[in-house]
Amino acid sequence: MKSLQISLPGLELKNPIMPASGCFGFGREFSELYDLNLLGAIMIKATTLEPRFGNPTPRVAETSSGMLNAIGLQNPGLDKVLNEELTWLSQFDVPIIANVAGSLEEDYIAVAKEISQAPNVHALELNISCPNVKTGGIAFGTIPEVAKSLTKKVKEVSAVPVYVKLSPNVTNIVEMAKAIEDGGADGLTMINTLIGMRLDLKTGKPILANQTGGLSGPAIKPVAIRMIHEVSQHVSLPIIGMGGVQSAADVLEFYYAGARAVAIGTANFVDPFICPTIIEELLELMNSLGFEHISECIGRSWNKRG
Amino acid sequence: MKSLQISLPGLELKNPIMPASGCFGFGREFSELYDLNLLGAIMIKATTLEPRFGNPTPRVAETSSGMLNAIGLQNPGLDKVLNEELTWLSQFDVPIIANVAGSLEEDYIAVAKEISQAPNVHALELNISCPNVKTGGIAFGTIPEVAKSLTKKVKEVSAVPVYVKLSPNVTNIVEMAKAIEDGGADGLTMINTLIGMRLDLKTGKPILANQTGGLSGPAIKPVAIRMIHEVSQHVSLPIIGMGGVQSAADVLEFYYAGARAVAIGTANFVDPFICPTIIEELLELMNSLGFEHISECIGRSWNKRG
Amino acid sequence: MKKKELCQIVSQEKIADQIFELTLKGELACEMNEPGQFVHLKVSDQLDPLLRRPISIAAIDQQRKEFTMIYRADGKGTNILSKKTTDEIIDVLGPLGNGFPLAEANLGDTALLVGGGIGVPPLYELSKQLVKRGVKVIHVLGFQSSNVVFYHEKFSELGETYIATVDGSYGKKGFVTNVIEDEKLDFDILFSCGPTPMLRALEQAYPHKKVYLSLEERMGCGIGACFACVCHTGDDPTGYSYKKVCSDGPVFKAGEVVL
Amino acid sequence: MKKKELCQIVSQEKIADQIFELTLKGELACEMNEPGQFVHLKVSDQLDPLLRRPISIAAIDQQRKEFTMIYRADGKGTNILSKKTTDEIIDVLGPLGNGFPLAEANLGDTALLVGGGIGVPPLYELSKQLVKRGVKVIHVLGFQSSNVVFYHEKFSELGETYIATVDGSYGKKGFVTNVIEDEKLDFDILFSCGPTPMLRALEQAYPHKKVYLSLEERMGCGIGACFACVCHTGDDPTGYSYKKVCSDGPVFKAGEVVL
Ligand SMILES: Cc1cc2nc3c(=O)[nH]c(=O)nc-3n(C[C@H](O)[C@H](O)[C@H](O)COP(=O)(O)OP(=O)(O)OC[C@H]3O[C@@H](n4cnc5c(N)ncnc54)[C@H](O)[C@@H]3O)c2cc1C
Ligand SMILES: Cc1cc2nc3c(=O)[nH]c(=O)nc-3n(C[C@H](O)[C@H](O)[C@H](O)COP(=O)(O)OP(=O)(O)OC[C@H]3O[C@@H](n4cnc5c(N)ncnc54)[C@H](O)[C@@H]3O)c2cc1C
Ligand SMILES: Cc1cc2nc3c(=O)[nH]c(=O)nc-3n(C[C@H](O)[C@H](O)[C@H](O)COP(=O)(O)O)c2cc1C
Ligand SMILES: Cc1cc2nc3c(=O)[nH]c(=O)nc-3n(C[C@H](O)[C@H](O)[C@H](O)COP(=O)(O)O)c2cc1C
Ligand code: FES
Ligand code: FES
Repeated sequence: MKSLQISLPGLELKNPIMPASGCFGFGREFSELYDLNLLGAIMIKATTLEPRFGNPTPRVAETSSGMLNAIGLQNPGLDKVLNEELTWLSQFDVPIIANVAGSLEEDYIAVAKEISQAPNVHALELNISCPNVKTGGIAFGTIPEVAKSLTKKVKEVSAVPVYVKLSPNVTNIVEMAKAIEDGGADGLTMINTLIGMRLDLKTGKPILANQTGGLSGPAIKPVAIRMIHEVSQHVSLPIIGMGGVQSAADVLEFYYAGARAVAIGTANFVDPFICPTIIEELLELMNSLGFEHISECIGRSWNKRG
Repeated sequence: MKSLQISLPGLELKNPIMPASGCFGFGREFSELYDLNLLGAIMIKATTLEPRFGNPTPRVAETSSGMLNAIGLQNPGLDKVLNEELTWLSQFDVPIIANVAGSLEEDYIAVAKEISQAPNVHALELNISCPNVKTGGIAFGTIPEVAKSLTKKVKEVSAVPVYVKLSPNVTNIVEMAKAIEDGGADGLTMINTLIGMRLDLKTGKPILANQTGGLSGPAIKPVAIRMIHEVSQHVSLPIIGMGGVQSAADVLEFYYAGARAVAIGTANFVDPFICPTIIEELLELMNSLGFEHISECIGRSWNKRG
Repeated sequence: MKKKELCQIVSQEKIADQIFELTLKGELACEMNEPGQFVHLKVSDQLDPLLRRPISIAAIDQQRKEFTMIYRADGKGTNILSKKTTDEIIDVLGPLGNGFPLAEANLGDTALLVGGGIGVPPLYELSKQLVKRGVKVIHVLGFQSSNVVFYHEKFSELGETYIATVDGSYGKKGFVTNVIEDEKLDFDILFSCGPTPMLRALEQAYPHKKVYLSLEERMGCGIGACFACVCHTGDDPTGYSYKKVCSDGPVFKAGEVVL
Repeated sequence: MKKKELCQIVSQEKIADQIFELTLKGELACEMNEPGQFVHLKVSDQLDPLLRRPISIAAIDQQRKEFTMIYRADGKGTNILSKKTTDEIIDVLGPLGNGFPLAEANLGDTALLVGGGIGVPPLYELSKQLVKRGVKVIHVLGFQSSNVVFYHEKFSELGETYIATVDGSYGKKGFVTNVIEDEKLDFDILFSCGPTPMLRALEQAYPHKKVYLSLEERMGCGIGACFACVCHTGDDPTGYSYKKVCSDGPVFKAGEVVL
């Protein structure tokens, strides 16, 4: 399995496949289905300082080859995540990437400081791009200076490397990535969901109680690939790619675009066994294409080796 | 058929369904399949001052529930469009919306001035949002001040109402729409394609020769709905909606979001008879939902009537 | 235990307007121990429609390793499902959730089973198992109109059965609650599945009885991981406490969650 | 005339590794007058895969209103197609494009038909129609290896047939061009369909002969409206002149377009 090993700041991964934040809870449900030790890492659900109930239901709607969600960052709050979820997860030999969210800078800083000290948290993922929260939030993900300042402050308090999760809902993704690089981030994760909406044929009203939601799934994959392709050529930070991955072939497409690891979100709902399945198929696919190590695939769409 | 009649600036439409620019050429091919008089209007292919060959092939790639295109505004140039295409189209009793493109402000102005004088051109659609052209272009669609200035100048020379086509590849779509409203536009058309990319599994390289392309089709419908929903509540310009329409139900979803007419792009490739089919089915669907006139559907997602 | 299995269609039949009865074969059937659980079906191998569809288990035959569902072909996914025929394969995840608590009904008790529309199906397996345990069952089933009524006879074989239709075209005219009142039906325990207004009415009508309600909510994962299907709990001063319909439910004790 | 028709599958058979022969029934067959045209198939009722797939017409039987295609199950769409069985329905748009100009081959002429891989199929109907017109046909067909060779016998029934495989596992080892040279094949007119490098080699090898080549390009509409499939024309000082593979081609005279 050497051929799937890969390192990123803070993360020595036995393989590059990890469930994306919000699509795997804190792992409990999936642990009933398969051994979580198979995973490269786990991106846990967004954690906020205080518990949050999230948005009213319906919170999900289907779209062509995609889905909308407006969960609204429901989570049990920092204390419970630390004391119950992360403690429970410590039985597994899998690095945890803690997704940190908030409405104010102080919230992010407080959560980052504490959660980064949990022994099994190997990296943070700053969620500055959640489209489903009304207050604050959005500015962090769309204004380069704001993103940079937040990154800097979180870096100061974090005990582990900090990845920042980019929103695709911006005019210039490279500008955002550069600002975050300047802010001292250790890596990028991209992309979060596109903002979308569906209306009910009969009532004419939004299907989601929150009106808009985040679009994920295969529908957004070409947008993710294009953004990673562009960002990876302009910043030197390692990228964990995501957005519509459903197969080992999709994983390679993210690698070719410039990712160093790949997260899987929505596909966990379609097939709860998707992560271990893809890990297995990835090896076979690499073999059939003549790759000896997954790192050979990084940036193949633009680098000279390709 | 009264229940489908609708007016927009410059356009007295017998029904609100029209093929979207670039997906219908200048109508010749479709005229062999059905009577173009059935259509509410026709948005013809982007016209530039000089003839353009466009991008190298491959120019299209498929994605989940969508497609990428990088045609690169291939067109025979203003003179031929005027003398051959528009003249040919004048045999039909269908208002033409001329899609105007260019790299420089002067180009837009020159094309707009001349083409707006063609007797069957009832409106212009300023294509400031084509993602497939390297030079200029993109700034027009992403910087509010630039869009406003262009709109103003085109308005000064145009003999017919001017619609501006919005790019979804921006952080703040309402800001763009407002700038264009300030510039004096008569209407908006939205959305153009999202920027996307696909990589070939075997070579690792982009499938499109142009690398990136515009993502269209059902995959982008939730993005279009969300943007129209937002813009229609913040500007008073009429909106011609588009993005992923495949059925009469989709047409109503665009109406509910706030559109006053609906254009159909990619679906023409999937089913060349889609426009007349949807016109027919729209009437039935409206009946079954109890609508007497299509205008009752406008903005139902947010207006009080709904 | 939850499993994902490619199950083969034993039969699929239209049993009323847009209503289909689908029987699948799979090892999964042996894991189905509680009536009221559901399965999550992938109706297409392609990426559109993307998500699974939650459908209740309406009957279980563990000896034959078969289970039956009854569903309405309504939207895109269920319409695709309805076109599948014998021997085709469907990807099933299940059994999911917690069903009706059989043990709450004692030998000799009378159980009132109240179903509305496509909420009726899970009550069928429930009724069969209650009868087997020596519980007396009464069924009150509500439908829109005669053309969508199904399983009248099957329920009748198990116990007293009343049908109500909104337009009166079959059985009594009106809602299930009207029937219960008019017929002065008495019971020790009530189980129900159907539209939320109906569940709410039942909850309010019998505050002092044992009442169990099966809920519906739009779902993502179906296994408790995505927080799509949460509802507030009944007695919750903080406002943060929740239950997930998919993994804590779909069956809840009346009052446990806010309808 | 172009039509869109729901055609029924008469038969579908695997005839080599990943290679399928599909026969459909439809009125469309009566519109198919030129060998070398293609149809545009919708392989799924759903929105994914979205686009139609262009496939050449390999045989036409107007009396039975049937037509046959041969294709490789390669990507997503053709794999879905390959799973369909007799009596299923496929949405077909066609016939599209312009085929091989039969009239250019005179009675008694020798026509060389050169095919590569999945470029071979349209040559079969072409060959049949040439033979019917009293033209002598010689076939040179190239494949990767023995496991993907098809229709050797069928072509042999119509005329002299040489097979080349890249790995030499069937017929001659090498490319079709090697065979033509080695066998010193002479001809009055050459028709070819296959990978672009092969077409280019043929074009260059026979600058003074009548050569017709069938091209492939990624398509959107398939009817000439979207400009996805354009190529530059051969003699074009402006650089603006173009031909569309779907509606001006797919068959072009050598030199007409830039390969
Ligand atoms: C626990 C549970 C058990 C159910 N049991 C049955 C049953 O036995 N028989 C039956 O006919 N129906 C049942 N339903 C409802 C059934 O899931 C929906 O009718 C079905 O998902 C609609 O899918 P569609 O493809 O027809 O509609 P679409 O409109 O294409 O669905 C789009 C999306 O919305 C979701 N959705 C739409 N309507 C509902 C709904 N009412 N509830 C939940 N999700 C919905 C779909 O799952 C899908 O994700 C059950 C629902 C739940 C939650
Ligand atoms: C005029 C013409 C005639 C053809 N005739 C035949 C034939 O007789 N037999 C046969 O096996 N193949 C033929 N092809 C090639 C065939 O169209 C492709 O193999 C097929 O479209 C691939 O689809 P997929 O779903 O397997 O691949 P995917 O990778 O899923 O396809 C994705 C997209 O790319 C397009 N695409 C991929 N490869 C090609 C290609 N080589 N040419 C054009 N588009 C492509 C698809 O149409 C689709 O839009 C022909 C192509 C053209 C243009
Ligand atoms: C139901 C749901 C909940 C999500 N919650 C979070 C979250 O809490 N934090 C976050 O950063 N991203 C969240 N996301 C975004 C995903 O992590 C991921 O970036 C996105 O869905 C794209 O990947 P996919 O297409 O594989 O799902 C959520 C996505 C979904 C579908
Ligand atoms: C092949 C192709 C060519 C297009 N060319 C143009 C164009 O020339 N001018 C323009 O404004 N939009 C062009 N578009 C965008 C469409 O008009 C439309 O805005 C977009 O495709 C979304 O609608 P759809 O999802 O229905 O296709 C093109 C789209 C496609 C798919
Ligand atoms: S559907 Fe995901 S938690 Fe219930
Ligand atoms: S495929 Fe559209 S022009 Fe040829």
